[in-house]
Amino acid sequence: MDAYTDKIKEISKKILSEGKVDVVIGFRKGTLGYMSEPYMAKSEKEAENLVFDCNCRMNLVNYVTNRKDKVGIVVKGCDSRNLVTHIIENKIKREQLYIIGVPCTGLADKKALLDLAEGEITSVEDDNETITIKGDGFEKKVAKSDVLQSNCKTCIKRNPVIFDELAGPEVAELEISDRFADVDEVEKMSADERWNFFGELLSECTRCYACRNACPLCYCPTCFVDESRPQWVGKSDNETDVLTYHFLRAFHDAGRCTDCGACEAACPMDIKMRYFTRKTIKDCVEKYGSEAGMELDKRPALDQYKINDPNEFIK
Amino acid sequence: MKMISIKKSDWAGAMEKVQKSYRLAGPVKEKKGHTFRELKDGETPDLEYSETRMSVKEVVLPQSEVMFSYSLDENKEGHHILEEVPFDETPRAAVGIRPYDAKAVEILKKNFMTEDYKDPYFERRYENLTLVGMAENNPSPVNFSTSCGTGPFDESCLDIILADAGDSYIGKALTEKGEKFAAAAGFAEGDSGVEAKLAELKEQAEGKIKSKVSFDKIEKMTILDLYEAPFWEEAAFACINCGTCTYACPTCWCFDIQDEVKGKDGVRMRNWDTCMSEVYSVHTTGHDPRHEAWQRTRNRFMHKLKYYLDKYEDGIMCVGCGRCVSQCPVNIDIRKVCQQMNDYEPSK
Amino acid sequence: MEFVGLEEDRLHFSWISSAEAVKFADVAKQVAEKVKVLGPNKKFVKRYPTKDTE
Amino acid sequence: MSEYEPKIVSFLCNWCSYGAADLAGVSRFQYPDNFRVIRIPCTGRMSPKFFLSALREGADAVWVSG
Repeated sequence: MDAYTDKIKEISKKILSEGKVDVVIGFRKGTLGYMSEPYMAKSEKEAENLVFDCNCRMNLVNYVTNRKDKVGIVVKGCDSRNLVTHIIENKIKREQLYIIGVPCTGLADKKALLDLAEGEITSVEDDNETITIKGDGFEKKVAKSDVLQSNCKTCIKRNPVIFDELAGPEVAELEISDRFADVDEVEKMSADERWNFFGELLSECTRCYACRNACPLCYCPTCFVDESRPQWVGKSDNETDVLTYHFLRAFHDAGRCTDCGACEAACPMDIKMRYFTRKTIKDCVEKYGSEAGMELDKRPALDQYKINDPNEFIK
Repeated sequence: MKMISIKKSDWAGAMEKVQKSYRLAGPVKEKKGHTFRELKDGETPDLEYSETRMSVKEVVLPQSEVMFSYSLDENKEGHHILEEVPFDETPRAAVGIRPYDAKAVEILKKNFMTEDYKDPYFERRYENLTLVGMAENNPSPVNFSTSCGTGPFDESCLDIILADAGDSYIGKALTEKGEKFAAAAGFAEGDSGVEAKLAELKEQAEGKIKSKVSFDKIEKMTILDLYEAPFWEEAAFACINCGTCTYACPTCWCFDIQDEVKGKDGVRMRNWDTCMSEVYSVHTTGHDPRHEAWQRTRNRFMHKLKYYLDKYEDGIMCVGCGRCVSQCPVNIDIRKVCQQMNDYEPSK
Repeated sequence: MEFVGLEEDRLHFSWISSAEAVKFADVAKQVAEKVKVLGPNKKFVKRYPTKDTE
Repeated sequence: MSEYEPKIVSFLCNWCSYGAADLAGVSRFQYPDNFRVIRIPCTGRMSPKFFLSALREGADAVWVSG
C-alpha cells in the first residue's frame, strides 16, 4: 500500500505543478489508527499528506459532484464506476478530471478491526495480503481476506474502469462463485419473514442520513425526506418513515449502485442497508444484463428501453 | 452522605425491587453492543458495559416527543382544542449513566430551563429523574472528559455514583433523590473504606485518559476572528453533513417542531434536528445562510466551542465522551478541531 | 417491494389503451378481487401518534 | 363488519387508462368501486414516492396503469 501512497503523491505533485488540475482529492491519515480522512490537496506541499490504505472507506466521487474546477481524484475500482455514472449523468465532465486509479485489493471492515483490537488502535498496515493492527501494547497480523468489508468480498471490478494514470500494476479480479448469496438468502424467506427481517434490520436506524450523504449517487438538490411541500415522509423515529426512506433510496439507486460500500461503512449503527441496493443490482444484472458504470457510453439500466425488456409484471 | 456497597450477585435483586416504584432506563446488551434505553419490567441494567453508541440524552430529550394533540373534527368532543399528552408521573431513574453523560444533562438544562423560561417537557422529565451514575474504570481511548470539566468519576451532576470494585459495586448517595433511590433499592450501607477506594479508582481511571483538549485561548479570541479563520474549509472538507455526530452527542440540543396530521386529527411533536442538514438553516425566503457544507460544520464547532463558551462562561458544550470521534464516518475529530481553534493566531 | 416483504398483490401495473374500455373493466375486477383476498394493508401503514390510533 | 371493501389507489395515465376508464363509464361497463383514481399526465410522471405515500396513508393496494 505504501507503494500506492508514494505513487499517488508523485502523480499529484506532478499534475498540480503542471497546472493540469487545481486540486487533488484523496485521503490523508486520520486521527484514529483505523481511519483515513477524505482530503483535498491544493498545492504540492499539501499533496505530501495524501495516503492510500485499507481504511479509505469513503467514495471520493461524492466530493466532485458539480465541481467547476479541474480535479485530480483518487479512485478505486468501484469509485471509478461511480465516476462513469457521474459523467453520464452530467455531474462532472470527463475533461475536468485527472483520474488516479488505484487497483484495489479491498478495504478493511472497521468493525472487524475494532473487534480484533485489544485496546486503542494506533495504526493499521496493509501489504495487500496481510493486515497488521498495531496498538497500545499489542500487535496482530491477520489475513486481509478475513477482515475485508463485505462488499469487497463480492467485488466484480477491482481495477478502475477509467483512469489517466494508475497508482500501481493492475490486480487480478476476484472469482466469485456466489455473488448474491445474501440476497438469495432473504429471497428464500416468506413475505412475512422478510418483512420482519427488514423491520429488525432497520430498527436501530436513527435517520442521521450518513448512508445517503456518503453515497455519490445521492446528489439530489433536495432529498425527498427533506421536502416539505408536499411532505412525503414524517421526521420522527416512526418505523414506517424509516422504512420509507430506505425503500425509496434503494429505488433511486437502482441500476446505478456500484456496491462501493460507503453507506454501510458510514453507518454509525452498523445497519446492513446494502441488502436493498444489492437486490436492485441483482435484478439489473439478471433481468437486463446491466452493471452500473462499466462503460462511458452505456446509460444506466433503468434509463433505457429495449423492446425485449422483460415486463412480466405488467398486465 | 451515605456510602453504598452492593455485591454484584445482589444487583439484579435490588433492581427488581426498585422497579416497584421507579421506571428504569439503563444499558442493555443487545446484538451489536449496549444500548441505553428504557427498560421493561424485570430487565436489569447491565453495568458491565463500556459505552453506548447513542447518547443518553434520550432520557430527558427523546428523539421524538409528542407535545400535544388536536382534532379539527367538529363531531368530536374538544375539537379545536390543543390537548396535553398524558405523562407518566412515576419516578424514573437512569441507572448506569456515565458521570460525564450526566454532566451533559446539566448542559441541556442550561438551554431548556433558564430563569425566564422552563420548557415544560424537559422540566417534567428532568425533575422526575434520578441519575444513578456508573463511574468508568476504563475510559475509551477517545474519551477526553477530564479536560471538559468533568470526568469518569465526576460526582457533580449525579444523584448516586457507583463504581465497579471487583465483586461489588461501591459508591455513595449524593443527593436526597439519590438516598431515596438507594432506600428503594435496598442498597447495603458501605463502610468507611468505600470513600478511599473510590478515590483510588478515580485516580486510576483518570490516569488512563491520554487525550485532552484545551480551549483557554479560544475564550480570548473574538468570534469574528475565529469565524473567518482560514482553516475551516480544510477542516470541514471531508464532512458529508450527516447527523451522526449531533445525534450521538449528549449535549446537542437542537430540535425541530413538526405537525403530523392524519385526516382531521393531528399532533405536534418535536424531533431531534441536526445543524448538519441543509434544511436546518434555510429561511422561508429560500435563502440559506449556511448553504455550503463546510459552513454547517463550522457552525457546529463554533457553537460547541465558542458561542456556548461566551454565552454561559462555563466551559465548552462538550463533555468529552468521544462518541462523535469514534463514530464519524470520515474521521472529523473534535479534539483536532478544538486544537486548531485554540492554536489559531489571527493576523492583525 | 415484494423483496422487502410487502405482499406481491399490493402493487399492480397494467397497460391499457384509451380504447380498451373492456380491458379496463376486466383488469379492475381482477385487481379488486386479488386485493380482497389479501385483506387490509397492515404492514406498510404509518401509525400516527394521534390519539385515535394510539 | 360487512364484507371487506379494499381501498385501491389507482394512478391512471391521462392518455391511456384514464381514457379507458372514461370510455368504460360512458359505455356503462360494470367494474368494482374500490378505486380512488388519480389522473397523472403520463405514466412517466409516476414516482415511487407516490405509491409509497398511498400505502403509508392507508391504501390497501396501488394500481398503476399506462
